Amino acid sequence: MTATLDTTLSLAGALNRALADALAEDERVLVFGEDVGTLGGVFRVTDGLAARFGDARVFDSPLAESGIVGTAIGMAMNGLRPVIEMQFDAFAYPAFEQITSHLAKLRNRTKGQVELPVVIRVPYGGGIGGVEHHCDSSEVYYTHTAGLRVVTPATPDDAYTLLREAIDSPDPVIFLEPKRRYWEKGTVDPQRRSPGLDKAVVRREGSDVTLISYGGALGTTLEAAEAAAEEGYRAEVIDLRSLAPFDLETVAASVRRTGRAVVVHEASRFCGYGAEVAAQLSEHCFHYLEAPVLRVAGFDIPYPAPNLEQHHLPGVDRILDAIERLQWDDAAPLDGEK
Amino acid sequence: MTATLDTTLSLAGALNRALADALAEDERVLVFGEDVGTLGGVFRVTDGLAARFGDARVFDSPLAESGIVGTAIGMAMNGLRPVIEMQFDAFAYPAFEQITSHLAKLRNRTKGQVELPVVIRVPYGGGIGGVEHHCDSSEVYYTHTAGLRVVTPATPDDAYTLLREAIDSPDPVIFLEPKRRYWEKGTVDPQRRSPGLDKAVVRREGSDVTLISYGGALGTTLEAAEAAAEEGYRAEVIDLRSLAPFDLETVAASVRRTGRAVVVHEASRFCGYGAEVAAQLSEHCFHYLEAPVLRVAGFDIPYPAPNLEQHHLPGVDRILDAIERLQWDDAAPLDGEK
Amino acid sequence: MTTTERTAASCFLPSDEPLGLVTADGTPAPDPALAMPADDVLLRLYRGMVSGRRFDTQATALTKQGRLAVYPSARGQEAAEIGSILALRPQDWLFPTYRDSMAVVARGVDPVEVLTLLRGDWHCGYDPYRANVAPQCTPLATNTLHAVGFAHAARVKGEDTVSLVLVGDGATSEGDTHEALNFAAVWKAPVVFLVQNNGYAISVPLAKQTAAPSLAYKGVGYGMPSVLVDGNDAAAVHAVVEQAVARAAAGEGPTLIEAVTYRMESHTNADDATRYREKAEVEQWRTRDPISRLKQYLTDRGLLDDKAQQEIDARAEEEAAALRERMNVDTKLDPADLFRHVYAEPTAALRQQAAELAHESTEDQA
Amino acid sequence: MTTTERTAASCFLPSDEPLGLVTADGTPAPDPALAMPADDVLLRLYRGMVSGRRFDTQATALTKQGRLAVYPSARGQEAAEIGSILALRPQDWLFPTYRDSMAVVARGVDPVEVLTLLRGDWHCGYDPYRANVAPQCTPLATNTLHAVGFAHAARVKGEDTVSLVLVGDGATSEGDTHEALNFAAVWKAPVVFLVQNNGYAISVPLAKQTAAPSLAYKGVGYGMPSVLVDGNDAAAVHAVVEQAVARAAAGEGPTLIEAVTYRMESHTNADDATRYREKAEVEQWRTRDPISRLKQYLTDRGLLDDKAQQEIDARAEEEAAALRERMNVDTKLDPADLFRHVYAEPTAALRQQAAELAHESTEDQA
Ligand SMILES: Cc1ncc(C[n+]2csc(CCOP(=O)(O)OP(=O)(O)O)c2C)c(N)n1
Ligand SMILES: Cc1ncc(C[n+]2csc(CCOP(=O)(O)OP(=O)(O)O)c2C)c(N)n1
Ligand SMILES: [Mg+2]
Ligand SMILES: [Mg+2]
Repeated sequence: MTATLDTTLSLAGALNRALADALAEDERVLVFGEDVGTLGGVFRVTDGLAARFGDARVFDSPLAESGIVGTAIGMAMNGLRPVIEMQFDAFAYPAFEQITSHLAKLRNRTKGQVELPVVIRVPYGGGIGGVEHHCDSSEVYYTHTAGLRVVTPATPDDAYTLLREAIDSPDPVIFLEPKRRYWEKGTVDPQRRSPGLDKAVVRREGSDVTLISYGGALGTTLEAAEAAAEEGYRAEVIDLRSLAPFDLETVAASVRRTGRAVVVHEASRFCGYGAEVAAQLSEHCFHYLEAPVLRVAGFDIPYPAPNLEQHHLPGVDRILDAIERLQWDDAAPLDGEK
Repeated sequence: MTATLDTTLSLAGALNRALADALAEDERVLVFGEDVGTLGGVFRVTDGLAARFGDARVFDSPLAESGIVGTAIGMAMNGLRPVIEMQFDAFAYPAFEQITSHLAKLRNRTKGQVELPVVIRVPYGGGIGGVEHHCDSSEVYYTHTAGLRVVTPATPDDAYTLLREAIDSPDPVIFLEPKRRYWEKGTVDPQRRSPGLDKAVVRREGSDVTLISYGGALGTTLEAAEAAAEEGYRAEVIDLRSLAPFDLETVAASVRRTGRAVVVHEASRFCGYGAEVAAQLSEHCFHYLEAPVLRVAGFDIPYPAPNLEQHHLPGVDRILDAIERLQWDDAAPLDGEK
Repeated sequence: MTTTERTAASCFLPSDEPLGLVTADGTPAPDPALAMPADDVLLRLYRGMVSGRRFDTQATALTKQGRLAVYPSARGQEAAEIGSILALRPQDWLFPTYRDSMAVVARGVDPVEVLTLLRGDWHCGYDPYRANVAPQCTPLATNTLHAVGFAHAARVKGEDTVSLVLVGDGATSEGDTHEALNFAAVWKAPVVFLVQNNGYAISVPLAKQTAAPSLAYKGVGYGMPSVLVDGNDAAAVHAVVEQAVARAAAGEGPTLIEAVTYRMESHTNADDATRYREKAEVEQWRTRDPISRLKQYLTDRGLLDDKAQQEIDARAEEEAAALRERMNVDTKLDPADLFRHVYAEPTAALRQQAAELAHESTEDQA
Repeated sequence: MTTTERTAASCFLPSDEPLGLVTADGTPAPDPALAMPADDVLLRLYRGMVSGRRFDTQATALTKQGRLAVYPSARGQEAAEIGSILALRPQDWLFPTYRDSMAVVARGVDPVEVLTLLRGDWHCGYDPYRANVAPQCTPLATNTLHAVGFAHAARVKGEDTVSLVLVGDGATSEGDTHEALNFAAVWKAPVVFLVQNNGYAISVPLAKQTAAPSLAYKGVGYGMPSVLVDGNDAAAVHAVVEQAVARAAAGEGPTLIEAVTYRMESHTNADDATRYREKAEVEQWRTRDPISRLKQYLTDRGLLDDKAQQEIDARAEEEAAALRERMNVDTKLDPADLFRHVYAEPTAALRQQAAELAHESTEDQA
């Protein structure tokens, strides 16, 4: 049973729909992890699936993340397509060896003979008042690991489409779900053709500056673009969707037009994803850049306690500040200030 | 017993000496891990230490990396200064949760009340014909994690000094040992005052281009600088030593002088350490740069088999190529080529 | 460090049925293997449980008032929480989880400091070295290794310190629990592992967590003596933990204890346990309440009368009132703290980031 | 999936002494719990061990000639390596480690393909789906989880496949082993865990790895039947594994087997075992050699005569000669392969990098 056209769903609801449709259409798909069965997940993303598809296909495993990823690898070797959940970002770390040494590498190790179509769903990032270890933006640990695809939806529509495509992908996918956007609603069209699992999209057009973001920070970036418009800056906003691979083409095309770029993400700046974007743009758009590519990111600190997180997370003001620092008139160059 | 002045030692020998001196001078230091006791480590870095200091202070633990890091954390909480070994880079991954969620964060979590002076020694990188999982350059997993110091020596002298300073540091230190340089010899002066645990040093002076490297790739970078000189480029070579924190001051000072920079490392390029260096230089030296900061790095692939690794590792030619691509005359800009 | 000898497995195996000293209805059930705690200890256990439950109720109430972000209740687990803590000596260390606020308070940490994490002000609100309590641990099972390392360090330094580490039934499935049990056994570290088997890991029942007859059976695989105890019997928990602490202190190594108990509330206030378990099951456990059974026993023994009971209740009520009042205050946090405790000294980049944030705040105020 | 019932621990415990069928000097030692394999199986075991050892010697020799980068010998472990493999059915899967080249060859994979990893040409040289053998696993204990997942998937798909996973004594200390045993037990997955306890993890003796009387004691903690077997007795290993495979195939769940054996050589050719163990210990184990004991038994039973022995030796020698010759060839690798198997389709960045490398090679040749 496929969903009808153009339903309004929350991002979590869209993920739930995607899982249901994948389970219905492909016998090889199975869903397991901690509390994803009877409870339907702590964020209710798997709500109702165990009841509908039975506990052979949607079930609770023992509480061990390396175990979950490691057994998913074995299942995928044997022809299944497991979609597993790590309950929160930091709780995927016990599985790091299975992810980096096996999930990412097994195709390569066997010259393509073993394929691992595993999707690891990771509710990630902050902004929901979560306590320590529940708010990490862990994307770089995965994007730096060759062999993994890393994607993150920022809208309900993309949540549906990207998750379906991730499940269909022959490659292992780290599927990062921005927790703070779980409850945001939007129109979902399950029949929509996607631009592709590895494509960025322009969410707002503009000619003065390109704002590049993804996941939980995209909404804030769009707000900032709106606010910037009031101050006279026409900002283009790109939603990366796919972090690995990186869609250089779409991003560079925009930056060559605007000549200015700001990358926005929640993860710590140092060796964060923005570094790669800035490095690639600096390399590939050098002569088009009117100002350095700036990064608006989390500080280089452990994710703070709930009552301090608003200081850590990139907000509209911080993005506007960065836009203003992009050497619009012949102000003193940034690097002279240091 | 402190070592005499100016001894010639291999890099592994210098590490051994540093451990011995630290054990001799500080009762709180202890060394443990897999095969570090009786055997003296698979690279002989802990050779003779168990015999000299007894197996209460230098010993083999059960074979479990999370266990090694987790118990080291407990020991450090109780006033000891454990120096532990992960036998090879990829075998630190089982300990990833203990490293990121506890070792890196416990000081922060307790507002500075708990200090974790733990040193994790990790023989890292390729170039020794090792089989899969024995050659990863895993630095970014650690440098992106706030709360960790990450250092890597490239010479025997630094191996001694950095390890002593790492052991003395009140912060947890990931100490990356470039395997391929273990057997290279150099003069070690245990009394030498170091520039500091977090300082980069200029290894070769030059005015045309700054080559930035560290660890196993530094030697290759120095060779490339030599070769470049024959082609008329005077290359300055910086050895970062400390990857986290990054010594922007030293690097930026050089790049502002030369106007050109190439970062060289073995790790995969995508979201590799070079991205951060390039991003920071692009930001802080924008108006001084005559050409984009280029990265010479490993490909975005799992570390290859021994008989293919020479294609993967940045070699002298690849570094020279990058230097030549730095828009010396008014050649077509790089980003136009794409 | 140790040598392996063939020892009959029976040396390590727990009893078939959980050990106990007081039955669910308060009747004494003497056990030759277990000494009934002294009367004053029993009274302290009782007082501790009453205070503990009152604290727990108060904390749950604070979530409803928005004073706490979240609270994982330990209601129903008072015997395990308090029974184990009171068996510790002052110099011993506790390695608790998020579930064990009650135990941490019983150990002497200011309840407001304990709740700092859950009110969202900072990650850990107390100084671990003041009451010998490690920060409450959220990543499951990771604290087991810290406890082992800490205890081993004590031995290396020649100090008489025992670590008590608390974990849940779910956490026993994690690799870290295994590694910790093994390291402790091989090193003969002075550690007591107390598994509070409260039947669930969030929504997942024990039957999906293990196929073994008891979690305590795991000890055998490490050559570690194991004990299965009625986790709702404070006297028995106290006796068992006290024995294990004594063994550890005497250099005889670690012990694994499984305390069979029940989580009466949802996983946290944010959870809804009716989604995954039957009311009847909860009701069934209500009849095995740890507090009422000890009350009955003490009353029958003439150790507790109405007056004493009133005093105990009043004191618990006072503590709760004081906590309520102290929590009813808006705290003022200093954002500059974000950068102060990442390293011993802030790096240049962190100083820079702190300056940027300070600048933003000034702008906001302007 | 399963429910926990109280079952006496004894149902899961291994025997106090390792099970065996043939003593070290070749004498039969019938065991009521264990059926002696049929004569033809015994002969196949014997032939397999002779070939296996010859392969092993050849591989070590190839390291000296620089044809192999490194080789971890399984000399001394032939009974466990061959005994277990011959107990598998064609549809079953093997999850081996770096130590188990001999077993992989016995399973039918071309020895040259097996040695591709160790000659440094590629990570895994064979197609896992051809002989149902997963890639040899280097990160310790991680293969246990793959075996469990694979086996569980077979049940989900209604296929009759059993996973046999091999690990060493050292690997049992890793968290993954624990998680795998637990998942397998809870899911009743058709898996056989065979721990080859060869006394050492590189230089670390078993006594520093565990304080338990036997590694097989761990099964109890998972509610999993455990077997302790003489790992140098091929007949006994075969019988025990065959039983466990049958149990698994019958839906009765996993079994944990500890095979007590000894690593006669250094950890690899790069290691020097004299640094950490006594010659006397090695000599002692030489008297328990798996091949000579079965030879004695077969000869005594009249199943093996000089002629048969000569044929067996000749065949092993031929295999080794063929391997030597085929390994004595310089392989030509295509650097473009570096980029071909990272994803199903190379990404734009990888295509770019492949082009750069191709360009470099052209320049080199110019
Ligand atoms: C490594 C890790 N994985 C997952 C979680 C998320 N989580 C928090 S509590 C919990 C259940 C724990 O159950 P149990 O160990 O029985 O303790 P209880 O909550 O019952 O006291 C889970 C899955 C976590 N905190 N850490
Ligand atoms: C996760 C991990 N840690 C460390 C190593 C390095 N290492 C390779 S073999 C070995 C010893 C393994 O001993 P055991 O499990 O007994 O197997 P054996 O080599 O004796 O067959 C070690 C420590 C590894 N391969 N993987
Ligand atoms: Mg529980
Ligand atoms: Mg071994």
